[in-house]
Amino acid sequence: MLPIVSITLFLPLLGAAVLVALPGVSARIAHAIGVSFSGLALLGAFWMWARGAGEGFSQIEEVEWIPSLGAAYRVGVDGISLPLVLMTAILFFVSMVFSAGVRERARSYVALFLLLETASIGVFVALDAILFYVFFEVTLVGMYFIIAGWGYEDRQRAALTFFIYTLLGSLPLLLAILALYLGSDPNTFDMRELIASPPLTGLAATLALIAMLVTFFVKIPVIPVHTWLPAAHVEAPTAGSVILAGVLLKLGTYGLVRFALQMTPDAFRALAPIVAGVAVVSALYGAFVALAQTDLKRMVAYTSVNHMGYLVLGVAVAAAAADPNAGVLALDGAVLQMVAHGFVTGALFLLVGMLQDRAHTREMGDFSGLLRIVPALGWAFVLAAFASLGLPGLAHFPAEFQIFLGALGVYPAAVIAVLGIAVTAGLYLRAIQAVFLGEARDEWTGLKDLGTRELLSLVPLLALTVLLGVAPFLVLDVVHATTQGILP
Amino acid sequence: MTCLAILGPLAAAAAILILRRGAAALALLGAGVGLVAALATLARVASGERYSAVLPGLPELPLRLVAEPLTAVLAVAVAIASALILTYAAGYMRGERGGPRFFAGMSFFVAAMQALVFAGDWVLLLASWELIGLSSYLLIGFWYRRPGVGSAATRAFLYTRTADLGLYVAVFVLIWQAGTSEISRTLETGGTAAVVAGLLLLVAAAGKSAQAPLYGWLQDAMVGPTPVSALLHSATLVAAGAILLIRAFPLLPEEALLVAGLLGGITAVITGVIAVAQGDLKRLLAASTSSQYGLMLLAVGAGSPVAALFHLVAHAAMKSSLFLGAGVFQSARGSTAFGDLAGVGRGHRLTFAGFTVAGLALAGLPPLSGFFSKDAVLAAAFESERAWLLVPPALLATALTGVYVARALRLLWRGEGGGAPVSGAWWMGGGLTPFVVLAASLGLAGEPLARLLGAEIPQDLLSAILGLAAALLGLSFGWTLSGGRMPGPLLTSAERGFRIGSGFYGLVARPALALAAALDLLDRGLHGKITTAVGRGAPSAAHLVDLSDRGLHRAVFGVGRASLEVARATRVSDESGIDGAIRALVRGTRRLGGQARELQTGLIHRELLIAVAAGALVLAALAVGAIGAGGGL
Amino acid sequence: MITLLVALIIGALLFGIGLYGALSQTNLVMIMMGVELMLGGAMVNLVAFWRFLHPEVYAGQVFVLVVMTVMALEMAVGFGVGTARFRARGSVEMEEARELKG
Amino acid sequence: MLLQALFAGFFGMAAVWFGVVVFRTSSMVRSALALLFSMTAVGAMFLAMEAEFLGVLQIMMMATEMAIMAIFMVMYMMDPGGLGQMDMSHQKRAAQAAGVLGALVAIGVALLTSWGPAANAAPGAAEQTRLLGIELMERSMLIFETAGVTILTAMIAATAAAIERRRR
Amino acid sequence: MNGMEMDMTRDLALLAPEIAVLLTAVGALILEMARLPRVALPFTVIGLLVATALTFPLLGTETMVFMGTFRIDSLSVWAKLALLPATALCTVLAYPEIKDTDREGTVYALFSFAAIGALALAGAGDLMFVVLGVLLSSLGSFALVAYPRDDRATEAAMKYFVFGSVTGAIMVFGLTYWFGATGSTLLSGLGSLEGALLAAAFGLVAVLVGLGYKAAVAPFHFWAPDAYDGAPVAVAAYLSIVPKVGAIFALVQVVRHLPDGTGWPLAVAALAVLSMTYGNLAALVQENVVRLLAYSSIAQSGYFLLGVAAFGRSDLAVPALVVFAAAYAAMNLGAFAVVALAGRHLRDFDGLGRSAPLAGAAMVIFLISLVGVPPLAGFVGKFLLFGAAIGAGFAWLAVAGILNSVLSLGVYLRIVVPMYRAPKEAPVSARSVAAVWGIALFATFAIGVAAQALLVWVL
Repeated sequence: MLPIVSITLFLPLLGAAVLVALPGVSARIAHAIGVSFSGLALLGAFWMWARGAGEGFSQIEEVEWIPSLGAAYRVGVDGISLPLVLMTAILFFVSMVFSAGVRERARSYVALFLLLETASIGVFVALDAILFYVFFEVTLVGMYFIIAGWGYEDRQRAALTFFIYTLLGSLPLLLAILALYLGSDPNTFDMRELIASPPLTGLAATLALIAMLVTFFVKIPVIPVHTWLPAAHVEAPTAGSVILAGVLLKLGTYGLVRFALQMTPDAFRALAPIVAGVAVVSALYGAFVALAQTDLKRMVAYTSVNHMGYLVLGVAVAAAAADPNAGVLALDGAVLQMVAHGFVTGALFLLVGMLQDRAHTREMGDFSGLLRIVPALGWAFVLAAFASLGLPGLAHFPAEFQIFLGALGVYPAAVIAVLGIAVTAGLYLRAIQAVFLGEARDEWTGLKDLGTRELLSLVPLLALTVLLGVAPFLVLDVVHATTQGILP
Repeated sequence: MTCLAILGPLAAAAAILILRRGAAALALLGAGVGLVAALATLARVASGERYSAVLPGLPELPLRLVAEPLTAVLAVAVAIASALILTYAAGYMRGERGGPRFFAGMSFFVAAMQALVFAGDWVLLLASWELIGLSSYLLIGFWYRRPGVGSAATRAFLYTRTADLGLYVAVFVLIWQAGTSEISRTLETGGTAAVVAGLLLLVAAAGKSAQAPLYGWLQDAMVGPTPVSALLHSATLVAAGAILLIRAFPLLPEEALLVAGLLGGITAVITGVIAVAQGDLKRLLAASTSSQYGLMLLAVGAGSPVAALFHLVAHAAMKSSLFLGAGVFQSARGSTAFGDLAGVGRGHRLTFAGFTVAGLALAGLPPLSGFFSKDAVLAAAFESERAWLLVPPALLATALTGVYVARALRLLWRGEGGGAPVSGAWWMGGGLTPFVVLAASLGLAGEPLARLLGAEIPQDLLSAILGLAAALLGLSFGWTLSGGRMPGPLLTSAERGFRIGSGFYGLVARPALALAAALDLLDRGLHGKITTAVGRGAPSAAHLVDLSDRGLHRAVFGVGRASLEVARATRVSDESGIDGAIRALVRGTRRLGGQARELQTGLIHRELLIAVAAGALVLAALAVGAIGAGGGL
Repeated sequence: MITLLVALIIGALLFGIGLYGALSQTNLVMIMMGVELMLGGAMVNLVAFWRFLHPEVYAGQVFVLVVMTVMALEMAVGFGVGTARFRARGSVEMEEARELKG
Repeated sequence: MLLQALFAGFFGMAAVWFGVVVFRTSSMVRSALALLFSMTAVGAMFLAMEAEFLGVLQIMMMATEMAIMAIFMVMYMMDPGGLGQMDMSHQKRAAQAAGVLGALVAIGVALLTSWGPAANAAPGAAEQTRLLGIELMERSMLIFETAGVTILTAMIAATAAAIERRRR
Repeated sequence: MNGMEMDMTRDLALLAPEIAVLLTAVGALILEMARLPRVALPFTVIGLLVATALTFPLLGTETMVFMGTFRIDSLSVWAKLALLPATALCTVLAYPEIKDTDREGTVYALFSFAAIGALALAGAGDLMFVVLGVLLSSLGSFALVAYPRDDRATEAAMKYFVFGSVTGAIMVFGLTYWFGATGSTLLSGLGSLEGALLAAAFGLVAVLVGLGYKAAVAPFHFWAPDAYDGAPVAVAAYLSIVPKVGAIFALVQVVRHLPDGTGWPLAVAALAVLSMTYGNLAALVQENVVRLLAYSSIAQSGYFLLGVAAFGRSDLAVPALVVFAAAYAAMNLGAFAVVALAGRHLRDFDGLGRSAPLAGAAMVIFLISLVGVPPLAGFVGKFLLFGAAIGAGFAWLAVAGILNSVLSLGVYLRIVVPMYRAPKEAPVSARSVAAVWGIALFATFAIGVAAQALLVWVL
């Protein structure tokens, strides 16, 4: 049996090592290496997908690490992590393709992205709490340098805010992991063990849960600890934003499911009303703040807060549900929402980046009537925007439908979050109207439509968005098999 | 086979987008396939067959298609309307740019509508419900470069989507109550859940069917191409609302029916008045649509979904004819304002004849279809337990229909004839003529329809007589009424479409404003004022309405602006509040650091003293601990 | 027993005086004298503990020897450092050693 | 027994008194002499407490040590006879407080602790020295060796610090 | 007498590493006297490495020598394994600064002598070893600090001396009470302090003062910033590592036998919080990188104390201390080595990341390892320390530690951020300095990744 998980995990790192080992390669070759290694990782992810996941963890690969401490190199997937791994590989591949235009210090850029890819996939496949934490932190370092090195005007500050915020946020997780470790008998960092028999009870579990919530809420982000997000997004380079929104936010939500939900289920059940409340507020708040933005990138960034709010609501519902049907439903929706948000928001950030590359502005008010001048870009934006506002047939709808449906079964009051759907519709339509409809101004008549490289990076995401919307069962069948087993 | 009704148009849309040529032909082909499939389905269903298909969807919530009499009839109606309108559009769109986009959109629209019709579960229904919203957005915004088009499309989508939240929540409630998403099984729900779900469905239907107070978007939507309007009004977007209520009828409890009836009645009258006052043919037709759907809701409220269905089908034919005719006039004169259309009927006599037949059918003259369908609605109202509530608005709406139809006919006939030759007239005629024939003859379909559905179409002599009388009265009044003869304030208000509460904000703002106005009056402390206000009678009341309307307008804008302000404020708090707190924290920490550093004076004796003092402190603490512990000293 | 307590009190007093000196004197040499006194106090304690409590434990005596070593060696190195300081600065006043701080 | 206490007390008081004198005179040389007397008194106390070997050693060591100290004092202060009358102290109050507190705490601990029964007799001087020798050669050998290394280090360190630096 | 001989042979064999260090120191002195200073450095390095190598056979040994006065256990063995290579690297680091001065060999000898002091502390089984260890490592350090013999160095040395001798005297005085109360100078006899809690507390405070001074634990740390600042960078690096680890391990050896009734865990915990917080706060406003690292090392002492406080209640405590000691030695030494390369002032770091990319990257790694970012050495060490603290019931202590990690991030970023500003001319790099940070970098990674192997050995 080929250790395909580990191969997929470390292929990008190998690519980064190759880049580091080859000083003075040209930008073109660096990008070629980046694309090919992330492409290989993508193939690996497809292979993993083809092998599939059952109810529990499968495709386990394990090497002893610190037997005396119960820590080991353990990787594997289940129905929750497998789609995320595939999504991560796709997003990184697409980002590498799109980034092929970067000329400035291309070698380090590609190397950092590849490092980031390994770390991101690592978080999703890690089955050892320490390993998880290590990958979790390494993503932070990679992203920090990407923002600080290739971002826009105020990148230093944004990168630092991001770094401090999330590092500050991730330390409590370490505490929680320690608590879980010390609570388990025999002491182990094996996440399968910790999940199979949650080690903590009572106050200890609640405290550990709170620590985890702090960490994951910062990462997700949920109000009021989301303020790093817009700054980081606005200043990050386009591909950085894609990864940040598409993958890094999912580390938080994935952790929320994997750790908070699965390792402290009873405490989570007790706190679920609060979490659900915060999630609803977050969703609505994100939507309203997004509505007030005039900068396209900030707007998209804030809609992430909105979508993540739904997602957290789904997890909270899953934690609280007395009726397993409702819980499974909401959890299915939450996992699907992770994948959907990756593709859709990735596409949106790519589009905004493409627009900025051409016009050097992101202000809605500076544009008008671009649909005629750059129709491909325009229609792609319309499609992605409608996906983001939750239109049926596109990726977000099934996810949000399941979340809301589950929520209504458990917290009828939470259904107020549905209002967010109307608000996001409003803000996207406003943006489309301002930027793409109407008569074009003269200054934009010279803009070029999408080039091959841009299409190559964009079309897969849009196609997946449609595919996921039309046939959500492709992913949900995998997810469902696992979630059914998670919730009693 | 049934699936082809959906897949045909859908495949056409896809093919058009891929091939980007032969758009009209492909669209027609798709519509034709869809029509054949729908007819075949109807035939099978008529022979007593019932069947359904289960498609993979969400876990535990599979998608279902069902073929039963109601869906088959609706599907045929949609298929016929769409086929004919597409035929017409082949002519109408000749010479327009963006044909592929148009025909792809239309085909997709039809496919989504057929999916909605055949939907056997709430998820598919909700999905297609939203997709027809998307299609209408794209089609209304077809001429997106023209000023105002973008905002009209946005408005249409936003209004309907906001109302759709009702459907979302209703669906959630129903699924939880029934434990399944299968529509037929959820309809057995009862109790509070049914009331809640029913009212929420009503909200969604009111949004799509442009019922009060959510009708404002429909008239704006007239900026789209005429075939779009025709499709929208006859068989797809607007019809969806009524179809939803017809299909969900078994669920609706008394309370919901009452509200539906009331809502329908009020809408029918208000939008009827609006139609009378319009200065634009297409806007008149739009208002009329709201009014007619109001009648359908009224019929549902009266307990007769069959009557509503009958009127829906008939209305599809009538309204399509009218729109298509209006499209021909528009092509001739380049405008739809009555001022520009004066006498256009003389130039296009055939079209005008068709228009007239359809118009009179709408007004309810026998033996045209509208007479029978409207009679069914009226009879249902009469038979209803709430007749006293439902009959007056129904009659009034009937009369108003007569008024605006007659007025429109007169305005189109009177004046100089002529106009530019219309290109693609053959195609347009080809689409229009069958509609007119249908509009004239569909009255015959009532009986078979009822038989198919296993229900009875309400018939009542009294209602027929009263209805006919009202229609004739209206027609004669309308023919004599010219633009300026309506009471002034009423006219202007109506022309503006009674914007009172036409926004959904109005739902909130209106009662608040009424209360404010009342308090204002009291505040002035003059009973006399109230009495004079009463005494001045109707004109002043109309004036008052107008005044309050202006205030309301401002209030609506105020609420909008306020919500934007709130949004802006959250943004400010976002940027300064939390980040600011963090920054303050950092500053405070640094200050602490400075203080810590000051301990390090560089004077070793002071530092030693601190160390010794600290040692003493630790000792004191330990000693207290030791003594407290009571151990041996 | 009385002698033990007397000796311990003497040791404590020597320690206190030495501590006072170490903290109050500005001159390196005087501070060193204070340290000597503190260590002297320690020796008195050690001898008293050895004699009156654990006369069989000769480690106590060794401890006294160690303390004597400490005294002598600190003195020696202290003078070494003092000499270096004196060469560099011309004084071994602690008050003049305030360049490094913060 | 009482006699022993009296002797120890007497020499102890002498040690304390000379200790006080160390910081009372304004001459460093006098301070050094006072310290010498104080340390000698401590040595005498050892003798009174029947630790003959330690007592003699203490007196001898202190004599040499103080001689060295006096030399350095002359070198640093150029103050052979206490001519300068300058105040050489700072933070006196705090230091006094610390000193008094330190002494009081130590006395308090000494008085409050129950030390257990006192041993009445100690071995004779010769026996003591022999036993100390055995202790040094057995159990405390490593300690003793470490002390030796420390002495070596101190010699090197002191020279390294004191000798003037030259470029090679 | 024959049995005694045998015993002595065994004991001396177990002390082979210490003897090797002693011989190295003496050899370096002799080479100096023989006017062969150039040979002194390689000789010292090789000698220290030989001593390290001699330690490996002792791994896993748990015993005492010389009738319980000295312990051979995981602490003392790992102290050798971590501190002897660190000392060797310090001598290499010192080389560019002191070559061509007189008495080069003396410096290496003093490094080695003081290291013996630290080792004596780490294995102390007797009160006198605590006293002598502090003295031995201090005496050498005083001379090392004073070595440049300029105004600043002598001021630093004088303050260091005063602080050390006074706190040392306090410690000795306090320890006499322990002898009185237990009738033994062995640390293993401290268990009988149960009945004399006041005397126990008095002695404990004295030990905390004395060892706290040696380990630069706030508030007994005051000498440290000044001494580091006035001394050569290599000496500062040495002071921040070798005596500190020795003193911390000595504290463990002391509290190992102390009855809980004395309240030592709480006292140590309180000092830990104070030290962490004070060190990080004061470091936050430093402009001088050496002082900044001095304060940071005060903070790191606080982390060490976490492990001490957890001792006896968590099985993780000893592994945590050992791993953190090794990690701390590697990363701190590396950071000081880069300081030796770049300069002592914060502005010397402007653009370092661009002008000397490798050294700059190494500095970033060292600093984020000090913060505790995985998978670097500092992370593993802190992680284990927090685990030990939580396991011992000091969750609040771990929380304080984590909050302080955040604070320390601010401290270290003050160095990192200017490093990636506009580049300036590259600093002149000595090969020996590069070797030091290179090895430290390797160790920082290796300990992070292979901490596991380390732990297997420790446990």
